[in-house]
Amino acid sequence: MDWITEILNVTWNFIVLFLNENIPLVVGSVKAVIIAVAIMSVVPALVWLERRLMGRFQVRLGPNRVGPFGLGQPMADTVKLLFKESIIQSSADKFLFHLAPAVVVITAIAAFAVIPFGEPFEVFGQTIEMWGANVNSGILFVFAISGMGIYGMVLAGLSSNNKYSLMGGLRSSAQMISYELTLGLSALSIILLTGSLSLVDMVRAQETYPFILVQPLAFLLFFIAGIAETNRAPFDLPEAEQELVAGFHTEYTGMKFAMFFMGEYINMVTMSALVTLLFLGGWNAYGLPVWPIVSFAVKVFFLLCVFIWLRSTFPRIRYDRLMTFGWKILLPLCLLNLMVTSTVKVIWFP
Amino acid sequence: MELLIFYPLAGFCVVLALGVVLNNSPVGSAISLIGMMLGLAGIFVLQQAHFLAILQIIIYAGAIMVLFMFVIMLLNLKEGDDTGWIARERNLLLSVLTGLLAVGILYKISGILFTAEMDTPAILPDSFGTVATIGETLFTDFVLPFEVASILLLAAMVGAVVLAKTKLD
Amino acid sequence: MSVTEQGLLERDKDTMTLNMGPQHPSTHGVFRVILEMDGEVVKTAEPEIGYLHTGIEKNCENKRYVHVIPMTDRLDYLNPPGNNLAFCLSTEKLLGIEIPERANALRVIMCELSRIASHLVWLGTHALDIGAMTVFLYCWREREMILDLNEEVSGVRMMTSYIRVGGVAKDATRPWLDGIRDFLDYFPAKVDEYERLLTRNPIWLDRTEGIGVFTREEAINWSLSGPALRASGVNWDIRKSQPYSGYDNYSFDVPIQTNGDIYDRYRVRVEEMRQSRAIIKQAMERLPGGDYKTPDNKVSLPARETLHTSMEALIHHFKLVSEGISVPKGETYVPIEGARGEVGFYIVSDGTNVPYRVKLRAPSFMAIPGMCKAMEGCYIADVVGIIGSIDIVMGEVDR
Amino acid sequence: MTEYFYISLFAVVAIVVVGALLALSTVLGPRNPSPQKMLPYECGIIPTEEAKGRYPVRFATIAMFFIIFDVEVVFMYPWAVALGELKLFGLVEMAIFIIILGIAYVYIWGRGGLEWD
Amino acid sequence: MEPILAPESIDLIALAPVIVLSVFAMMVLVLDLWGGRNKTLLVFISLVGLLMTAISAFAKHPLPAYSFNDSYIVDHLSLFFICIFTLSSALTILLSVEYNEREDIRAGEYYALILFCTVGMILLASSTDMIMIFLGIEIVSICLYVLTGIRRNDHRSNEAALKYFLLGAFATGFLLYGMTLVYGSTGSTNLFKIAEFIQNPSAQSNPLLLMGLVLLIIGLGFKVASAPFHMWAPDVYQGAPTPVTAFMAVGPKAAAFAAFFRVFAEAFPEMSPSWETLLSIIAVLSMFVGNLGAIMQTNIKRMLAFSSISHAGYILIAIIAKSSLGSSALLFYMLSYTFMTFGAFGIVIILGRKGEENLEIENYSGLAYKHPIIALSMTIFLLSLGGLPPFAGFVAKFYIFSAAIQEGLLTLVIIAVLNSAISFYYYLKVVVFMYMKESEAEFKISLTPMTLFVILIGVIGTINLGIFPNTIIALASH
Repeated sequence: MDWITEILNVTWNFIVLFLNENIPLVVGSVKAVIIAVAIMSVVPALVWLERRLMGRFQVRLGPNRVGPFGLGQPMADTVKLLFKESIIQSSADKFLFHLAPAVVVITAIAAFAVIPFGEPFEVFGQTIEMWGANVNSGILFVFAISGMGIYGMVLAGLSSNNKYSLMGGLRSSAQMISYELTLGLSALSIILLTGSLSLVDMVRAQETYPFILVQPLAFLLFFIAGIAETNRAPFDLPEAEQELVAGFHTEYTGMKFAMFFMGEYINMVTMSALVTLLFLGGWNAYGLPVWPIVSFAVKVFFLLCVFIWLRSTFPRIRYDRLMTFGWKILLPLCLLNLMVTSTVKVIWFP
Repeated sequence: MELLIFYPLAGFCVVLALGVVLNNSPVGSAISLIGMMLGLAGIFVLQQAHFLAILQIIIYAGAIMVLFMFVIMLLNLKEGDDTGWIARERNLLLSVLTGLLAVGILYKISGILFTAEMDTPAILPDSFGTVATIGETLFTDFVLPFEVASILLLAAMVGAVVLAKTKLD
Repeated sequence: MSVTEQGLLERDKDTMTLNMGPQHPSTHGVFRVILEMDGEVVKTAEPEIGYLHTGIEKNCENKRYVHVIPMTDRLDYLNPPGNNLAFCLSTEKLLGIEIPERANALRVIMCELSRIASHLVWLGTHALDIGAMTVFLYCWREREMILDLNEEVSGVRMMTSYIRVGGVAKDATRPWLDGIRDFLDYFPAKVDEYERLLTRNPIWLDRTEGIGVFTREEAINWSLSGPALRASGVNWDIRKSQPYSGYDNYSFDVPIQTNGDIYDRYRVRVEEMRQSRAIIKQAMERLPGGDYKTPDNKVSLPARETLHTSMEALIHHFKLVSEGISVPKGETYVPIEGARGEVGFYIVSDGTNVPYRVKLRAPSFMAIPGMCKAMEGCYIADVVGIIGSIDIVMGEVDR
Repeated sequence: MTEYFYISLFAVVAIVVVGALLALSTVLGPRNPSPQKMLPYECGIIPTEEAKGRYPVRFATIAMFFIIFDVEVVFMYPWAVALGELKLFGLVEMAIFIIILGIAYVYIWGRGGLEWD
Repeated sequence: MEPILAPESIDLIALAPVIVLSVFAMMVLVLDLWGGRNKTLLVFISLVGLLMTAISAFAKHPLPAYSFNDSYIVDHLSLFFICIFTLSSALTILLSVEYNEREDIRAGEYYALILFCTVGMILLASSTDMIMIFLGIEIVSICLYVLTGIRRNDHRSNEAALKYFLLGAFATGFLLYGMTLVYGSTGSTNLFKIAEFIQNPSAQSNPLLLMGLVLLIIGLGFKVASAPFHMWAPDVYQGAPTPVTAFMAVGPKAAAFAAFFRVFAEAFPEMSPSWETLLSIIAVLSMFVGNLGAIMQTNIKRMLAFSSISHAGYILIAIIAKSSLGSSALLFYMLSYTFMTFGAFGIVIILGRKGEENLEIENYSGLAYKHPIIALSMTIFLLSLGGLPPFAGFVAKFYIFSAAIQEGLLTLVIIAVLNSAISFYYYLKVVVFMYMKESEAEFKISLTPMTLFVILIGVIGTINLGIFPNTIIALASH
C-alpha cells in the first residue's frame, strides 16, 4: 500500500505547489465563479423587484404572501417550475428545443464576465479586481456575446414547429440585429471620447463628469437600443403576448420556460451595467462618500427600475414601426452624432 | 502550453466542420457552423489576435449566420432527403472520424507533454493585435483598401436591393 | 393522417394559415379567426364562432319570462342590466304596462353604471392588447367599485338580474345611493388619468390611428352600432332617437368622431363614460319617490307584508310564483342602447307563460363580419387592436 | 490569456447550472404525455399545416443590410480608438467612408428597402 | 491646428480615374431614385463619367507612378487597360439603352452597376497589392452577379445569376486562400515586396507558397473563364442580358487578365518555372475546351461563350510569355477583342425582339439576302474572331504568337494555331448559315441608332486595327 500513499503525497504536493505558485489564477477563478453564481442569483431578486414595483405602479400589492414582503415568492416559483412537467410536443426538434434556452442563459452569463463594477483593491497582498475578466476590447466582447443570444430565440422558434414561435423567433432576431447597429454606433461616440474599448478605461475617463452630460443623444439612443436588445416593453415584440401568444417560447414549459426569463433578466442587468459604465460614470461617486461598488449598484438599480417603469407605462409598438424606427430614425441619428462627436473631438480637443 | 489548447480547439473546429457537411438538417449544419466559428475565434485568441477574434464572432457568427438562419426559415428548408447515406452509417463514419481525431489530439498532446519540448512563443510587442494598432495601420497604410471597401459594400448593397426587393418601381 | 403529413400536402402555397383563437390571449373569449397570412400581413380573415354556444335563446323557449331574466345576464356578461332591460322592455310592451318613474330612474342608473363598467373592461383589455399593462389594472380598480355597488343593491356582483319585468328587483338602499354619489365624485379624475396614459401617447396613437377604419357608409353597411358606429361619424344613439326608460328627461351628449379608426372608437367610449356619469348624476339628483316596480300584481309580486292581510295579494302571489307572468299573444321588439350598440329582444308570445321565441339582436354578433373585413391588409398586431376596438363579447355572439 | 480562461469559467458555470436545472426538472417533473399534449399549440385548434410557411423575404433583406452595415460599423471601432493619433486625416477618411455609406443608405431608403410592407 | 498626419504616398491625382468614376456612379445611383422611368439622363451621365475617367487617367505624370505604399500604380499598362475598360463600358451602355427598353429592364441601378464594375476593373488593373486586387475582383464580381440576374422575371437569368454567384463565391474562396498562403509564406501582400522576398531561392521551395500559387491560379483562372474553371461561362453568358454578356466577355475578363499579369509577372517572375507549366496546361485546355465546345453549340450566345473561353487560352499564352512584347500583345489583343465582341453581340441584339431573342444559329439563315450589310458586319466580326487577315484578330494573334516564339514556347504556339484552325469551323458555320441557307422566317430587325453606332464602331475598329495596327502597337508597347 505504500505506493498509494506515495502517489497521494506526490499529488498533494503538486497541488499545493501549483496553488502557491498561481495564487492570482486561483483567486481569479474563484472570483469568476462567485460572480457567475451571483449574477444568477440576482435573477430571483430582480423578478421580485419587478413584480413588487409593477404592483405598486398598478395600484396592487404584488407578491406578499411568501416570506416577508413576498421575498420568498421567486424561490417558491422556482421550486414550482422545477416540479412542472416538461412538455415537448412531438413534432419539435428535441435537441434544438433544449439547446435554445441553454444558449440564452449561457450567452447572458458569459457576456457579464467582462463587466467591471469597481476599482481593484488589495487584500492579503492580493490585488482583487472587481471584474470577472478584463479583455482589452470589453465592450465589443459584450456586443459579440450578447449577439450570440439571438440564436437562442431563433432556435426556439425553429425547433418548436409552431407558427407563433417561428414568427416570434423571426421577429426577435430581426429586431435584435437592427438595434445592434444602433447600440454599436451610439457606443462608438463614447469610444471616441475615451480612445479605448476597455470598459475600465471608460469609467476612468469619467472621473470628473459622467459622459451623459456630453453625450445625451448617444445615451438616449443607447438606452433605447438597449431596451430593444433585451426585448423589454415597449419593444417586447418577440413575445408580444397579445398577438403571438408568447412568441418564441410559446411551446416551452417548466424550467426551460423559466430559463428564457433568466436570460432576459441577466441581459437586463448587463444592459443596465453597460449604460452605467458608458454614460453614468460607472462606480465614480462624484464626491459622495460612498463605496465605488455602492455607487455602481445604485446606478444599476435605478436603471433597472426605469426598465420596469417603462414596461408598466408604455403600450407596445407595432412591429413594422419598430423596424422603421430603428432603421430610419435611430440609425441616421447615430451616424450624425458620431460625425459631430468626432469632428468636435478632432478640431477642438485634439 | 499554447498547443495544449490549440489542438483540442482545432479538433473541435474540425469536428464541427464535419458536422456542417454531414448534418442532414440545415439548421443542424448552421449550428455546427456557428460553433465552428466560435472555435475559430478561440484559435485567434490563442494567436493573440483579440480584436480579430471578436470580429470573427460579431461578423461571422453574429451577422452572417443570422442571415443563414433567416434563409433557412424563409426557404422552408426541411430535413434533407436521403441522399444515399443512411443516418446510422453516417453516424458511424462520424464517430470513427471523431475518434481518430481524438486519438490524434491525444497523441499530439502527449507528445508535447512527454518531450517537454515546448515551442517558445514568439515575443510579440505589447501593441500586437490591439485595436489601436489595427486602427493606426488600417487608417494610414491601408487607406486605399479601406475606402475601396466602402465602394464594395455600396455595390453589395445595391445588389442586395436589386435582387431581393420584390417590386422595383 | 398526422399533422405533419397534412402539412406536407398543403405546404406549397404562398400564404400561411394561422388560427387566432379560440384559445388565444386576446381574442376576447373564445372567438376564433382564421387568418391567411402573407408574412405578417393578413390576406383574408374568416371568423369562426360557436365555441361559447350556450343555447340560451333556445332555452328561453322553455322558461317562464321571469326565469329568462337571469339567462339574459349571461349573454353580454359585461353589461347584464342592459340585457335585462332590453328583455323587460319588450315583455312590458307586450304586456302593455307602465313603469313607475322611480323604477325607470333606478333602471337608468343601473344601466349607465353597467355601461361604465363595461367600458372599463373594454378599455382595460384593449389597452392590454396593445401592450399597455397598467391601464388594465387601473380600469379594474374602478370596475371593482361598480361591482361592489351591484352587490350592495342586488346581492350579486356581475349577474345582477336587477331589472325585472315591471320594475326593478329591490328598492335602492341608502348605502348604495351614497356609494354611487361617492363614485360619481371620484370617477372623473380617473377617466382623466386613463386619458393621460393613452390619449396623447405617441405609441398609442401609432397603434390606433388610421387602423381598422370604417367610413360612414361602411359602418352603416356592415350594420355596426353603438360606439363603433358613432366613431364613424353617424349620429345614432337609441337613447336619443327612440328614448326609453325616460332617457329623454336627461340631458347628455352623444359623442361623435369622424375617422372611424381604432383611436376614434377609443375616444367615443371614453367620452361615453363621462356622459354616463352625467346621466347618473342627473338621475340621482331627481330620483323620484314612489314604487320601484309596477303595482300591477299580475306582473310583479305583491309586497310581502300584504300577503298576511290581503287574499287577493296571496292569490296573485301564488299565481305569479307557480305560473309566472302570462303575456298576451303577439310579437315585439324594443331596441335599447347597450354598451356595445343596439341590443334588443325580439319576443314572440303565444299567450302562455313561456315565450314562443326569443331572438336577441346582439351588437357583437352583427359587428363580426365587418370587423373581419377590416382586418384584411392589416398586420397581425392590428388584428388584436381591431378585435379590441370593436369590443365583442362572445357570450352574446354565440348564445 | 488568463482573462479568457475566466470568461470560459463563466461559461462553464453557466453550462453546469443550466444542465443541473434541466436535469433536475426532468427528474422532479412528472411525465404524463398524451396525444393532445404533444400537439403544437395553435389556440386550441389542431394545426392544419406545418409551421414552416413562406415568410416574407424582407427579413432576409434586413439581415443583408445588417451584415453590410455591421461590417462598416466594425471598421469604425479601430478608427474611434485610433482617432486621437489619426487627427484630421482620420476624420476626413471616415467622413468619406460615412458619405459613401450614407449614399448607400439613401439609396436603400429611396428604393423602399426600409419599408415594411 | 495640428499638422495633418498623412502617409506621404497618398496621391489623389493618381487615383483620379477611380474617384471620378465612383462619384459618377454614385450620382447615377442617387439620381435614379428621382428619375422615374426615363433613363436618358442616367445614360448621359454615365457616358460623361466614363469619358472624364478616361481623360483623368492621363493626369498623372511621369509614369510609372507608385502611390499608397506601392499598392497602386499608374503605368502604361494600366492606362491602356483603363482605356479598354472605359471603352467597353461605354459600348455596353450604348448597347443597353435600347435593349433594356425592349426587354423591360427598368432598374436604373443597371448603369450604376456597370460604372461600379468599371471602378473595380480599374482598381484591378492598377493595384499591386493583393488586398486591393481582391477588393477589385470582388467589386467586379458582385456587380456582375447582379447584372446577370437583373432580369428578375426571366428564370434563365436568375439561374445564371445564382450559378455565377455560387461558383464565383467558391472561386473567390480559392483566390483568398491563395492570397493568405502567399501572405503567410512571404510576409507581405504587396507584389513588389513579395517579388523581393522571393529572390531568396530557399523561399521559393516553401510548399505553402506553391500551394498558394496554385490556389491563386485557380481563383484567377475562374475569373477569366479558362478551362477547367469555365463551366459557369456558357450558362451565364446565355442567361445574362446580351449587353451584359458582351461586357462580361470583354471588360471584366480584361481586368482579370490584368490582375493575372500583375500578380505573376510582377510578383513571381522568379518562380516562373513553377507556374508557367500550370498556366500552359490551362491555356491548352482552354483552347481545346473552348473550340471543341463551340463547335457543338446551336445557340449563338453559348457559342460565343465557348469562343471566349478559347480566347482566354490565347491570352494566357501572352501572360506566359511575360516579356514586354507579351504585355503589349496582351493589350493589343484585348483591344481588338473588345471591338470584335461588341460588334458581334450588337448584331445578336439587333436580331432579337422582345420576348423572342432569336439566339439559335439557325435563325441567322439567309440573313445575307435580307440584310446584306448586317450579315457582312457579322462576317467581319466572326472572321476576325477566328483570326483571319486583314482583321484585327489576325494581328492580335500574330503578336501573341510571336511573343511566345520569342520566349521559346513553340509547342504552345503550334497548339494555338491548330486551335485557330478548328475555330474557323464554327465561325464559318454562322457565315454559311447567313449566306448559303434560305431564310425560314421573316427577319424583324430592331434597327436602333445606338446599337448601330456600336456595330459601326466595332467594324471600324476591327478593320482599322487589322490594317493599321502600328499606332496602337506603339502605344501598347510602352
